[in-house]
Amino acid sequence: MSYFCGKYPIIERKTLAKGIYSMIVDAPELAEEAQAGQFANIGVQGFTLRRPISICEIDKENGTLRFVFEVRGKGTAALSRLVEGESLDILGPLGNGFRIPEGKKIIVVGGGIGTPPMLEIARQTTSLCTAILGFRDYSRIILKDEYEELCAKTVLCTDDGSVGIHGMVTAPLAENLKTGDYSLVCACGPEPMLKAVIKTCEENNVPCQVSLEQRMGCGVGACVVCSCMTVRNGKEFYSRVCKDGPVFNAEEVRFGG
Amino acid sequence: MSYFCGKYPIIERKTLAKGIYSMIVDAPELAEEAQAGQFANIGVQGFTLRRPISICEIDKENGTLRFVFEVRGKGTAALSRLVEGESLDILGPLGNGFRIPEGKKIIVVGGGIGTPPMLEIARQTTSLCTAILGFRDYSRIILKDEYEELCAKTVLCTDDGSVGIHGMVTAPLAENLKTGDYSLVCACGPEPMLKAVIKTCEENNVPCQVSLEQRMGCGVGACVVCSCMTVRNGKEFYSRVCKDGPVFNAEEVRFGG
Amino acid sequence: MVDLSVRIAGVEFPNPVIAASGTYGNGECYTDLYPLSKLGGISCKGMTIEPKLGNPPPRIAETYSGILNSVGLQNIGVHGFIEYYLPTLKEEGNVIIANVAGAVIDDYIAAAEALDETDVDMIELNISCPNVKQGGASWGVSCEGAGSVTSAVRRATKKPLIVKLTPNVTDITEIAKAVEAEGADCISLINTLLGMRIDINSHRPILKNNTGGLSGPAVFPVAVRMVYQCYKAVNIPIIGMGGISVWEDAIEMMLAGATAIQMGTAIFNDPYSPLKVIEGIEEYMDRNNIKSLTEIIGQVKPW
Amino acid sequence: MVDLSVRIAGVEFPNPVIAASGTYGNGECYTDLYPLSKLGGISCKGMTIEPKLGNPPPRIAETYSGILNSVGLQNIGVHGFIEYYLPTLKEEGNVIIANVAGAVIDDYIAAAEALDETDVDMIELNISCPNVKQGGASWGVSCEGAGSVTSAVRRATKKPLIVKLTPNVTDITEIAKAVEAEGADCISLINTLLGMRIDINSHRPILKNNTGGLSGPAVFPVAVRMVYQCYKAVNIPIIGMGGISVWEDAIEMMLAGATAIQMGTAIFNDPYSPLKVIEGIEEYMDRNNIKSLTEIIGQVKPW
Repeated sequence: MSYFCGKYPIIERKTLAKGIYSMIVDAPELAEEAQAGQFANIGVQGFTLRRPISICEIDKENGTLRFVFEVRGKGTAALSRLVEGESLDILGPLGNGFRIPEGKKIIVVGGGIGTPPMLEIARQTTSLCTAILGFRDYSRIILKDEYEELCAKTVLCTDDGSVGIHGMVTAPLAENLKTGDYSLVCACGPEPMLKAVIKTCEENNVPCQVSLEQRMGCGVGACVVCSCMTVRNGKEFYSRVCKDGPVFNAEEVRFGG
Repeated sequence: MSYFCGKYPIIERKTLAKGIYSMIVDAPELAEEAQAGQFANIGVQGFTLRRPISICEIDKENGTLRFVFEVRGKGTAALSRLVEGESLDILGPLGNGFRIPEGKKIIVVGGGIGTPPMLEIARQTTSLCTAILGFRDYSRIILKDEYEELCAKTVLCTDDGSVGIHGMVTAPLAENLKTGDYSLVCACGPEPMLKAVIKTCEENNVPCQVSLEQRMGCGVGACVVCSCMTVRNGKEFYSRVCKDGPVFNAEEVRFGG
Repeated sequence: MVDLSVRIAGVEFPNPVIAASGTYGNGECYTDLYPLSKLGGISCKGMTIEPKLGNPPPRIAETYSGILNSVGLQNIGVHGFIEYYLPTLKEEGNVIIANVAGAVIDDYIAAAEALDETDVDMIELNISCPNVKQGGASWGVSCEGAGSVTSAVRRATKKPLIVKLTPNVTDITEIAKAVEAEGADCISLINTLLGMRIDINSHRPILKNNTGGLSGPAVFPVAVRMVYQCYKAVNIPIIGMGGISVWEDAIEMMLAGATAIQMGTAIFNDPYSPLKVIEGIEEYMDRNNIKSLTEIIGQVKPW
Repeated sequence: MVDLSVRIAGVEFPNPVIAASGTYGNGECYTDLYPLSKLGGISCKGMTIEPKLGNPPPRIAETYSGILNSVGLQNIGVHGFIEYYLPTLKEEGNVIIANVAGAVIDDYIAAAEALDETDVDMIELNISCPNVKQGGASWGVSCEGAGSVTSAVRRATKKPLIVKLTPNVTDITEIAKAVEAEGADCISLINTLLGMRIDINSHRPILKNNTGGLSGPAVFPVAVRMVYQCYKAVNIPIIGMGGISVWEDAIEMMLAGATAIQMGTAIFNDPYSPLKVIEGIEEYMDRNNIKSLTEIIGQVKPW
């Protein structure tokens, strides 16, 4: 695994929902190296810090990467205004991705803007994959068609019940896990969702990998700002989300540390 | 005289020489107010300070202003990359322009990037106007055709003699002033040139108005940073180039103050 | 309808946005764009008892997200201010703050006395100007200096007294406490950070004064920190300034502890920025159902 | 052919660009892009005698042309550094600087002693970290504190000793003179300016530590001014840092008095920026017929 730093042309830009954008860049060497769950640290003209954005799809054949991101502030707003033909200033692929067992059934759980990084897992596992996706309401739903096309099963949940199951992703997750068919859960989303997913997995004795978020600096492990509390061999210490993560085994993560 | 602040579309952009650009903006209310010798303080995305740029031409009929400026740093470089259809963020017109007597013969003297502000005087006085223009060498010559078309006489000087008179503008200036035909000299250019022009005018007893430059802040007289030493009634004090100038009567200016 | 007014030392500001001293002249320069009455107040160009020539140019240099200036208190003197500017200011503006500087304590006293019977609403004591050899920041960097000027001026005038503090100190709360103890009604901070730029071609400092005061968005986080520290240290109100350019900055500064804010450098970039900030504050209050700014002043919740 | 090398306390740097402590790990993070040997040196992640957990996250906030950080010296301890990182650093890098911090003087002494017999080329004494409650900047804000740490470490090691100064003081030249008097071979400055940002929606400081250190282009003019002042005040060489992001900044810093420079925050934005700076310096020297950097160090001509 190695990473690169450079400008890569945007070959497709789409608006997926209000304030959520999809961009595909032509970046063959990055696509070659990238793994599901990794991210890129993307530079924005006029801003000191790069913006960490997870990789949504990796097309090694066509040499492209897809990013789906939400506008959260002035930096991502500036990013979102870039158009086809312009370039993304990418440092990546970075971090550790998901470790997916071969030939076993898995569940991917995505909440809101945590759904994009799970799509590449779905692409790689297809019929072995069940997707459980949570959104605030119908207007925030993204990537539904892609998941439904790729996965054996796709379950939608909304906080307000406007589409799919009314409520958190944990109810359908528990229900599916009870079948005993699944050997792994991979999850990305807001902290309360991750906590609930981890609890549900523990209750069902199924391993879980989670992708975490934290305010980030360098993106490559040098500055040690994007820390999250982890525990290994009974010892608590701060890991780096960018370098030791963003994907962690659930049992290593201590939220609120 | 009042000024405005807003974004005005660029309707024509041209490169006049290496690093020297001409832009015409559609700004009817500014054109209505503007006078020869005034300037605009132009905002540049990403830079704290606006860039003061003199007005080159005022077309009240078509409601346009023309600016000609040289790239001197990163700010003016960014400005120069704006294209037709984009806008200039203009605060202006600002300052005091030249005071041109009606129906009398005058000489305008411009040195290098000091030539553009004199063009509007030439436009207004045409056959009463003699232009003496100095440039470093042939590659830096700008606006020659416009001056030659407008003025009764246009004299070119270059530092290296590659075009026109070899040397400073002062020799042809002195020669013309000796005729006794001229009632005013207006000048803009580098300080050594201005000093020499003023001296020549004094020797020939012809009034002179000069347009000065200084690192500028607000552009409207509030911050008092763009000072130049002036004298009135025997008393020395700092005047504001932006508000009290940029055009001063030569006898009031103390260079190097 | 939200109430944007704030009150400092008995003086009511219709809104908390004040033009910072030295960046807005004496209110006469921006009237082509909008009336002075739109602003909560104006802190006038720093004045001394006698007229002052100021420093030689260049007096300004651009920096990343900021500027350096070295004007050096060029002004027409307190009496000139009272005669030429104050009548119009009172007529057209809201709260009028006279910013006063001096080389020796007697200068401050004389200026304060001259202003005492005038129509100015408040006096802002500038003990933090980094660009003059005598006086200015030399008063502001020690508790003794800051306290003694404050004490002397306090006795010279009944006007509400703001003391403007320099950030170029090890512990600004010590200075804040010293001027509070000597009778300051309010502190304003931060004045500029001392900085320098050098022309790499001429090898000359860009400012003729060699060094100058750094202002603009670059210094904003330092200003927020100092306002936060001072809010915990003193009981008098604080006017926060230093790099505020958008309404979010103003809210942040008020959360840190500022009752009102001053804007300066941002105005050079966008003369309308104070009005945009006022509008932004109003919308923020509306959105968050905040009736009075007292609900947010100093209300940061530290971890 | 220009000579980019500089010499500090007998240590030769092949070029004057050093990665700043805390921004480049221990040299292992950027080797995918270019070898460590391209840099003149590296100041390693600040280390303490015992491993240190650091502060809770969030530890970073963006500001105008800068960032705040509040890492709080998370590190694996001096012995971990020596065992895990130093061998590779020595093999792959040029000048290796161990940045050392502590809560009490004995911590500094123990760390310096542990490093004394190792392969590190220099020790940089961090008496300016704003993000730890004990030690750190509390040493750096007084002449007594700075002098006493320097004196103690001086006796504990024969390694060339750099002392890294905090800008959060009234007069940095006093601190510089104090550490020079106690045997520092070099001073490096500036560490970060203490700052704060507040989330206007949650009313919480963005940093869990409430305050943090400001770095990046925003602070550059303050850094230039302080290097300029210190160059006039002391006779030991200066490593200049604080917001350098392009080669022009590096030249400016050297004109102000820096023999070498450190880059940090700029690397987060563009990991190649140190190499671009080295290249820019080389071209500047070439263009201006400068054979050695000694021709520009401290050569600003004040007005």
